[in-house]
Amino acid sequence: MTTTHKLCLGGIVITMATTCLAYMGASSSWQFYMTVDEFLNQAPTSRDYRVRLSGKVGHDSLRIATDRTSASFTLVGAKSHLRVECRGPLPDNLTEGLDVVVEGHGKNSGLFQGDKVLTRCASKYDASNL
Amino acid sequence: MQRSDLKIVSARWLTWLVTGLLVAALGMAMRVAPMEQSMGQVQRILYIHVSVAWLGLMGFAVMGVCAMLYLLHRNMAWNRWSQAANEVGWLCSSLTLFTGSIWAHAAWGTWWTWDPRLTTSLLLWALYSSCLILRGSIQESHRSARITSSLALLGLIDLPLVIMATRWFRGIHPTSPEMEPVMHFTLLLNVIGFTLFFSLLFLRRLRQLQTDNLLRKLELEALVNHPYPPLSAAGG
Amino acid sequence: MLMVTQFYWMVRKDLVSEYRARQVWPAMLMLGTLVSFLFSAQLDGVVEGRSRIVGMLVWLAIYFAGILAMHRTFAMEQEDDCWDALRLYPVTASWIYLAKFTVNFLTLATLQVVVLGLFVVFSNVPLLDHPLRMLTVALLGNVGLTSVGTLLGGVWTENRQGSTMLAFLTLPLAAPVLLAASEATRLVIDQEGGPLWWRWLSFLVVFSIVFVTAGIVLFELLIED
Amino acid sequence: MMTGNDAIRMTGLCKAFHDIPVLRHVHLRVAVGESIAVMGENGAGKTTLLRCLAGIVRWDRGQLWLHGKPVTRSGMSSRDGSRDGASHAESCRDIGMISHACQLYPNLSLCENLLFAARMTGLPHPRKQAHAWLERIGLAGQAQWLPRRLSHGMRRRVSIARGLIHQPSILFMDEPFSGLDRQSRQWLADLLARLQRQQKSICFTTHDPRNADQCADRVLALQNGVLREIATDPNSAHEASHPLIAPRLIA
Repeated sequence: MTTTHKLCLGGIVITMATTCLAYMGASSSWQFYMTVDEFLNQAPTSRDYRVRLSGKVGHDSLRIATDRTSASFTLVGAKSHLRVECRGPLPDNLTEGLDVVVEGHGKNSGLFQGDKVLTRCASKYDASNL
Repeated sequence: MQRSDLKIVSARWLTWLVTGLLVAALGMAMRVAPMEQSMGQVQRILYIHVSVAWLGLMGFAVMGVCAMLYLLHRNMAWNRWSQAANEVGWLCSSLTLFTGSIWAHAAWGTWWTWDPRLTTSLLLWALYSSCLILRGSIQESHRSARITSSLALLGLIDLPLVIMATRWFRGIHPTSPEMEPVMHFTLLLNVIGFTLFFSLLFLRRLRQLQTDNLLRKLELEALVNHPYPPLSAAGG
Repeated sequence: MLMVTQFYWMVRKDLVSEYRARQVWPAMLMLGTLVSFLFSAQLDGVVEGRSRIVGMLVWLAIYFAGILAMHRTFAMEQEDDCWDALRLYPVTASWIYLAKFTVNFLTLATLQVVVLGLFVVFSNVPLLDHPLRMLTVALLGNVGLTSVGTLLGGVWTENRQGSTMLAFLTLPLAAPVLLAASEATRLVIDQEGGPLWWRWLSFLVVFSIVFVTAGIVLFELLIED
Repeated sequence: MMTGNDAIRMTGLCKAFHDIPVLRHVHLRVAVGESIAVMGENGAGKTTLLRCLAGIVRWDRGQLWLHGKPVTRSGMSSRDGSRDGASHAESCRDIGMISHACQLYPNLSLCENLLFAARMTGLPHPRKQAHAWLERIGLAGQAQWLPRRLSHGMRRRVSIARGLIHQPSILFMDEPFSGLDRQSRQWLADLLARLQRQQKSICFTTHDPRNADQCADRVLALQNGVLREIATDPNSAHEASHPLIAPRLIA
């Protein structure tokens, strides 16, 4: 086998392996976050591990402590919603109706104990009216 | 490309032109483009972040292709191309991480998170750095070029992962959001401005490397003609 | 057929040499033991997130001691210029890579047994409650680290600061495998299965395939003089 | 000119280290059964020349034929990739290279070292071959010794046996005479003469003009990266395109 053949064959194997990895990543088991609905569809007993959850902060649900070290809100998905209690640093722009990602543990009681909130960028950049 | 072909790179008017374009583009990003509604002023970092990110990827692609050409032809000229791409690309990649981090702090409320695109970009930066260090750490030029090129080729695997990370994997990093037309135009202008500026930087660095090579060659020829310089010449 | 016998004798030659001179393994195991001691001692006060920390420390200990050993298998060839002779035999670089890979794999496996054993004893973490799972992670992590270490080890055969450079330059390439293996180890300790476990496992498999292939293909470029 | 009769034909070999040219357009022809000696100052590039010819080092420019068959640069990989691999393996069976180091694994016994070489070159009956060679170099009684127990001269003999075990038709030797006593030198000279009678082509480097005159048909000098003939055999006068003689190398 010549060097060129070997290089080509190696390239093919590596490309295939990488594609395979990308495909697996695209399937649901390998995600940066889960949606609220996906999380709640799991059996309650299997919810007790660390995940990131994505959803909207529900209207009239956000309560931020005065020293900004904790907050509680409802995380709203497409069909269901979940109560979240979060301790830890909060982003400055945390408001109601915003897309967020919460990192933390699920509790059997139906409460989600978060320790970090990331606000997500809007999917459309609008000019400010100011 | 020979050294003389790159003469235009050092023309002063070209430098002024490109720098002027870059300044205009940046000015547009700072002043003309409207402020974004939800993120405010900090969103303006987008124009720089996207431009350098694109150049960081481009730099690695250029480095990879030149590395492959070097390995095929064993011509040090290709290695100089790949080295210039490595240096400029590393700079862009570092700037991408830096500007992205600032933006993330304002927009997401964190400096860093292990989002797929962020992770793969960090890996790309690490690969850039490894190649850069490798170039310096091996003395023999062909040996150094060969080993660095192999690593650069290997690193090419990461490139599609960075590009497709937001499409293949679910993450927090935005995928080409919709924008106001003015914003779009500003972004386009910035991408063009940055691309021209860093291309000029790349070509100048390339020319510098070529000149350096030429100088060393001339020095060597002088050395071979007079293998043992007379002792008295040492003081002069 | 000749290639297989050549491969066998190359591996055997390295193992016999090591068995007689004991130049690499004692130093490597000593380093692994010391690092494990220190890490475990420091773990004593940690209560929360223990499994996560142990997962990483185990693999860090394996990585640093292992890289030392991998550099030595190549440096050994450099004594009395045997490396040149080896390259002149009618054997392709790919087979030299595979032979060195095998030797390094066995070396690292020994190290893993020692380090994992020490962590079980000193850190009170149930590493071996799922022996089969732990074995899978150890095996795949080993293949991943060895493929990268062997590939780059060929670069610094004669360099004196080779082992430092090697540890430094393999890190970007080995970082994914270290992270994946630590995460998988944590899952073994926490006795978690499910999609997360499979995701890290599949990542390790793909990583190993990619780098073993890269080693077979690129090794001749790296050792060419 | 008969090209088929040349064991080695090298045209325009160039090689630079650190961008410093070591070999500049070296032309070399060695006929089958011929023995040549290459002389030169320290650092003149003798070792590099041999390593290029043997295919361990990739040269920058030039072409090499061994027994009329083209050999690709470095023997291992090439631009077009069309004829490497096989050609490397074939030429490796033709080449014996004995470097200035002994190239013996310090932790394997003499017998094991020879066995390893025999097995790597794919010889039939490796054990028989190894013992036959130990017999031939007069170290059959020390077969189980580790190389470090031997004197330099004895180690040199083993390293020569290692390089010759697969019966190569072309032999490269880098400073084979250095550090040997008179008896060993004589033994080596006899061996070279015998090999030459078996139609092996030999190319060795040396510092000692007496060894060169004794064992070589032609003596070449490498100076400033250029190879010149200094003691020409009348039969191969066509090679004397550089009639320059460097007498101070002989003196």
